[in-house]
Amino acid sequence: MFHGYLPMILDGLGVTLSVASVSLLVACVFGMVGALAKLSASPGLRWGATTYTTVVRSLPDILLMLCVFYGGQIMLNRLADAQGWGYIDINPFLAGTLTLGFVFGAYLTETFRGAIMAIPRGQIEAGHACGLSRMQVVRFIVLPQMVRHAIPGFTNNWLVMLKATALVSIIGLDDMVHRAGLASAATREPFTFYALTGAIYLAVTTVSILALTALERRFSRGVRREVAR
Amino acid sequence: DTLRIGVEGNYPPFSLVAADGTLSGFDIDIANALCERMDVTCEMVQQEWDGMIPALNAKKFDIIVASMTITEKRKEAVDFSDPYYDVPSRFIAKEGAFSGYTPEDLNGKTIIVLRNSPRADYIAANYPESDTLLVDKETAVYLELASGRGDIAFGSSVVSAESFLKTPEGEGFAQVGEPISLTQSTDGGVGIALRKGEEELKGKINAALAELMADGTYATIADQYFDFDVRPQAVSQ
Amino acid sequence: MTAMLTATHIRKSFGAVEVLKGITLTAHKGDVISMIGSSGSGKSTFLRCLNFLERPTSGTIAMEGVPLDCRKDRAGDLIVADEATLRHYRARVTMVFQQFNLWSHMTAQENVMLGPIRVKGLSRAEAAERAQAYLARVGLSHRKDAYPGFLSGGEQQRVAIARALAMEPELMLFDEPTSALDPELVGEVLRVMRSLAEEGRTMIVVTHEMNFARDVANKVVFLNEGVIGEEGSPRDVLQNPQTDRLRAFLAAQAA
Amino acid sequence: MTAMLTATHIRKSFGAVEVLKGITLTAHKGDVISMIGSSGSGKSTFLRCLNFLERPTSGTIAMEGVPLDCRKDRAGDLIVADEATLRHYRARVTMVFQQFNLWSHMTAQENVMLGPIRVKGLSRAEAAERAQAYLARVGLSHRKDAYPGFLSGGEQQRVAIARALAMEPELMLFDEPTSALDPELVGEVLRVMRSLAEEGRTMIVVTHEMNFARDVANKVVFLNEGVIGEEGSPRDVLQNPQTDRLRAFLAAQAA
Amino acid sequence: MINWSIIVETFPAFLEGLQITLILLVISVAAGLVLSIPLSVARASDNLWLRTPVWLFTYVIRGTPLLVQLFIIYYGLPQFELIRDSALWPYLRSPWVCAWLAFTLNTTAYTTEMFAGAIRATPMGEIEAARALGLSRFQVFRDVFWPGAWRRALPQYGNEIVQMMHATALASTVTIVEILRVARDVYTNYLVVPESFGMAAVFYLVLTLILTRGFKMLEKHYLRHLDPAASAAPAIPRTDKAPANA
Ligand SMILES: Nc1ncnc2c1ncn2[C@@H]1O[C@H](COP(=O)(O)OP(=O)(O)OP(=O)(O)O)[C@@H](O)[C@H]1O
Ligand SMILES: Nc1ncnc2c1ncn2[C@@H]1O[C@H](COP(=O)(O)OP(=O)(O)OP(=O)(O)O)[C@@H](O)[C@H]1O
Ligand SMILES: [Mg+2]
Ligand SMILES: [Mg+2]
Repeated sequence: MFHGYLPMILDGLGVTLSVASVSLLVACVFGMVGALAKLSASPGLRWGATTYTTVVRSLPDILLMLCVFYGGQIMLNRLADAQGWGYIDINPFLAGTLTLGFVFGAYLTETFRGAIMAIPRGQIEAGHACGLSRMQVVRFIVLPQMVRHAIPGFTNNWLVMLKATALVSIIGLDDMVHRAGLASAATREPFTFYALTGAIYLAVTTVSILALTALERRFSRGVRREVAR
Repeated sequence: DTLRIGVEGNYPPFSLVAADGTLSGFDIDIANALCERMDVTCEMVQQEWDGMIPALNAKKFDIIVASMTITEKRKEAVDFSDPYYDVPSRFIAKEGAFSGYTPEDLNGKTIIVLRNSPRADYIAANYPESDTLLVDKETAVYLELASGRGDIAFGSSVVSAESFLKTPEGEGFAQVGEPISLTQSTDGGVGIALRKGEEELKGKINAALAELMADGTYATIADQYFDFDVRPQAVSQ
Repeated sequence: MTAMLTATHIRKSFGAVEVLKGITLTAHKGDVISMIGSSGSGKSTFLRCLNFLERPTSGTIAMEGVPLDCRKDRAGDLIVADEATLRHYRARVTMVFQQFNLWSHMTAQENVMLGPIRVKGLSRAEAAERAQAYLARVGLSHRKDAYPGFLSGGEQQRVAIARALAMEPELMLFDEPTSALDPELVGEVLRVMRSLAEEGRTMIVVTHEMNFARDVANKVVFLNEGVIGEEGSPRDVLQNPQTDRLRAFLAAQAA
Repeated sequence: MTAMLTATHIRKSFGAVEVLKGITLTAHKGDVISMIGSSGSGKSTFLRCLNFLERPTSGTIAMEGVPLDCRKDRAGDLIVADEATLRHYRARVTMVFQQFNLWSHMTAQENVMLGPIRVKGLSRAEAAERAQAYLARVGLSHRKDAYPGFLSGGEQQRVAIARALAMEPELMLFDEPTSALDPELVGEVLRVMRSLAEEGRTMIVVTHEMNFARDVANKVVFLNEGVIGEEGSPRDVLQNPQTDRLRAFLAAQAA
Repeated sequence: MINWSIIVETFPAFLEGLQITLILLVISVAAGLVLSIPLSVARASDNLWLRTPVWLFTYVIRGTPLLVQLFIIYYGLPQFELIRDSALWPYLRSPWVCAWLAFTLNTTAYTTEMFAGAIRATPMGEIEAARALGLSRFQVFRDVFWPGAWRRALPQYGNEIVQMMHATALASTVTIVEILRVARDVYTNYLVVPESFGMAAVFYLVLTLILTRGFKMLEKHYLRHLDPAASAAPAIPRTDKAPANA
């Protein structure tokens, strides 16, 4: 049915999933830094973070990817030439994940900021009042509670990002969609391969939703559920 | 020292990806033969046609072996080796749909052609009264023709013959008229592209190419794919 | 009698508004000091300054005669010079809040254990043992595995007290510990606090519970518009107010 | 005296539970009938059946002697045979709800105008004029451009009454119109209802306001577990209850 | 730094691209809006047979990338002779129709869920009040039900339109020369980033700002029932709450 191209597509799923998960990590870093910057006392940091989120959210993902992919590499090359470092390669994987991470970091910034703000200020003060250090307060009080508040937004962003990985095929990353394209060209059955790709995405989405729901339940221990508003 | 080679994979029989993911085709074989001759290890980097030159200049790879025709416009951005093959272009359409291919014949028809290519420039220059459907890859030219999105395609005579007319989808389609050589406007055919100013590498490549042609390696490879001469005119004359 | 904590000339401004206008207060070992005063008089602000949750604008704070080494932050407020000193100090002077501020993702016992483990360096086992002891102390052994969301207000406040106790502090600060509670839950918390006082613990308690101030405190401080209006034994201050302000305040409380 | 509305043998079951067990009630022109009864006795259900917001399981409803033409729906409940008849009937018998149910995206005046425009076919200008008149009637002229979200509960309920009045109905149904209001807002709504009664409007009012029932109604109906327990003049029913049930109910209301 | 001559030369192309982007956006969003109204009613209905197919539709569309949907329609459908021979083919062969179809399906799915959520949040009392006055089913829908749901969904809907505008960039993959395609061509021809992708970014940024502004104004209009200023009136003097600790 798939003319032997199934293993190749499934292999592409591996690429897609690794792009998605590495991007997610990158996005979490950008998002966390962004959220902390937005909540910081420094006007400069706040302005920077606001510009970052506004600009990123005002542009199509695919345009941002092309900008980072081409523009980023050219800038890096210039920098490398000037510094005499020689050639530094951004391979498509790195470029794809950095771009996706950069883009979705902006969305996660908002999610994380909201999640941090949802933690009652008093609980943080109580931590300080006990003599916990700043880091300890973040680690033992802010982060664990933030996770719970962040999960709904996080789930959304993950699903959107998972789908956005389809765009990395455009910057030449050899993901599922790219391979579906090659297979359709070789077999002249585009429908078969794109539909297969769509079905795989749907399956991954479904699994993600189930897993994240379970995760949310786990982090909601100790929370009294509000019955009907 | 590794030489990273940008290849495409969507241009049978010059380059294509098999079900197991391996690359094959004339370009690939030539690239491998070159590496062997130059005694360097090679790494093939697959890149969409659309971003081929940008990626070269972004140093994502060092040379392009992807059936890239030498044109004046491209020479502003990159350097080229000597040509390593040259095949004419040709119109293809439903059998019997067109008797000729003069601008009058194609007036008001939709011509499918690869975007940002010498063929696209040729059509733009010579067929101003026709509509064009510009697609991203050469294989898409024939996909679109088969699906009926255009009336007539203008593609590589070899690619259309090998990868389309011989397949079931190509049934009922035929080449229209004579092969059209773009050699004049293209500086002798298809070359290997390098970043500007890498004269040393260019020299090595040209030397290796000449050797391949001289010692018969080139012919051995070409015979696997073609039953006619694809050597560039400059060489064959 | 050793002076446990001495706060001298504490001032605090928020922007242009000076909320504390130079307050000096000494707590000796075993003192139970009750702070009263109308809303907005600066009681919470003063208590928060004692714990450095609020940075005083000026003044000094000394523990057992040793002043805390402070420097000015960018806004010109005082900050403890060195993070470790601050943490050490806060472990000796713990605070119980009006809104309990329990960590909602931890069980009662985990709430009590966190400080001892992270600040005092106890092992989990030691901390668990200690937590259980203090939870028993406030009568909540049976609720140790409950999350705060499932505890009544009174229970939550008692867990918060156990959390503070588990630091084995030298001084405890209470900011209106019962005023967020439904009337029927106030009693259980006051009972616990009363028993702490009887144990001889040193406490500073901001409260509107006049009975507590009268019966339990050995000193009452009346704060008025950022300065100490009157202070002295409960008997002197509460039964024999000298100023109209305090008289009016007491009359309003009685109503 | 003409019988304005006659409801005969109204029964209503929800699944296996029979909530109304055959209720017969006649409202004559000018009647103010007050329905009382403990929670769950079926008062709201009965009122909603009168307006066909709930489909009665059996029974008949007649306006001025003419029974409404009904058929059975798939669940076996009664439904007015023809949509136009139902709409016409509902315009004659309007309802005021406990929760006001104003349309939150329309101003007070727009709320009052919608029915006359859509059901009575008035022009916008006529409807606006009428709306202003009825808003004045309930004392809310000055609030006509306010959205419900910014009206107090009492004001909202008065707008809801104006909305019902603007249909110029022959009979008005009120389902506990004051019980969602803060105590201090109840008076203003009751005052409006009292003046409507004095105008001679026909009303059926479910209420827990015993004063209203006693002073304003000319007939009180006590509903008990889906049947009419007692009915008669307020004097008879309220001052001289015949059954233990009603005595107990009245005692509970007085407490 | 910036080569202005390239910008001058390519600006007309960008303007044409802008026009295409806008046309794509308008036709997709308009069709999506029309379709999603009835679909959202079905999605929010109590009837399992109405609800489930719509759920399945939105689940599948929302669970797969738009790019893949676009490729299935554009490259995939012509695979079938049946379709190539059908009466629809003259339409489906146009990249425009394909892009329009994919975008419409996409925005319909998202909008449907959004509206269904707003419908579920409808206070039932408002509906009953309308019925109790004798309004017909259609009148209830038009005057009470839909206006309420629309207002609740409006802020989210604004986001959806912006997202959709960004999504039109994918049309560049199926030969449509909208803003991004123009940028990609400029890049291929001149190999400059600021004048190509940078320029496109400026266009999208401005479009986004205009759309966001526009929706802010719409919200101001439609959500004035939430705006205290709109209801400003002689306030009734309220008795002040007694001090908490008195
Ligand atoms: N972070 C702050 N920024 C600005 N002003 C503040 C801040 N915190 C407190 N204030 C002001 O300082 C004054 C004293 O507040 P404080 O909370 O100390 O009063 P209080 O005596 O505890 O009153 P209450 O009995 O209501 O708790 C008040 O006028 C308050 O508005
Ligand atoms: N839609 C429904 N489905 C099932 N049961 C219902 C429904 N509506 C009402 N009931 C039941 O019918 C009974 C009577 O309800 P109804 O609301 O008429 O009482 P009521 O006299 O108005 O009470 P209250 O004074 O609390 O408003 C109750 O037991 C209620 O639970
Ligand atoms: Mg206070
Ligand atoms: Mg009721």
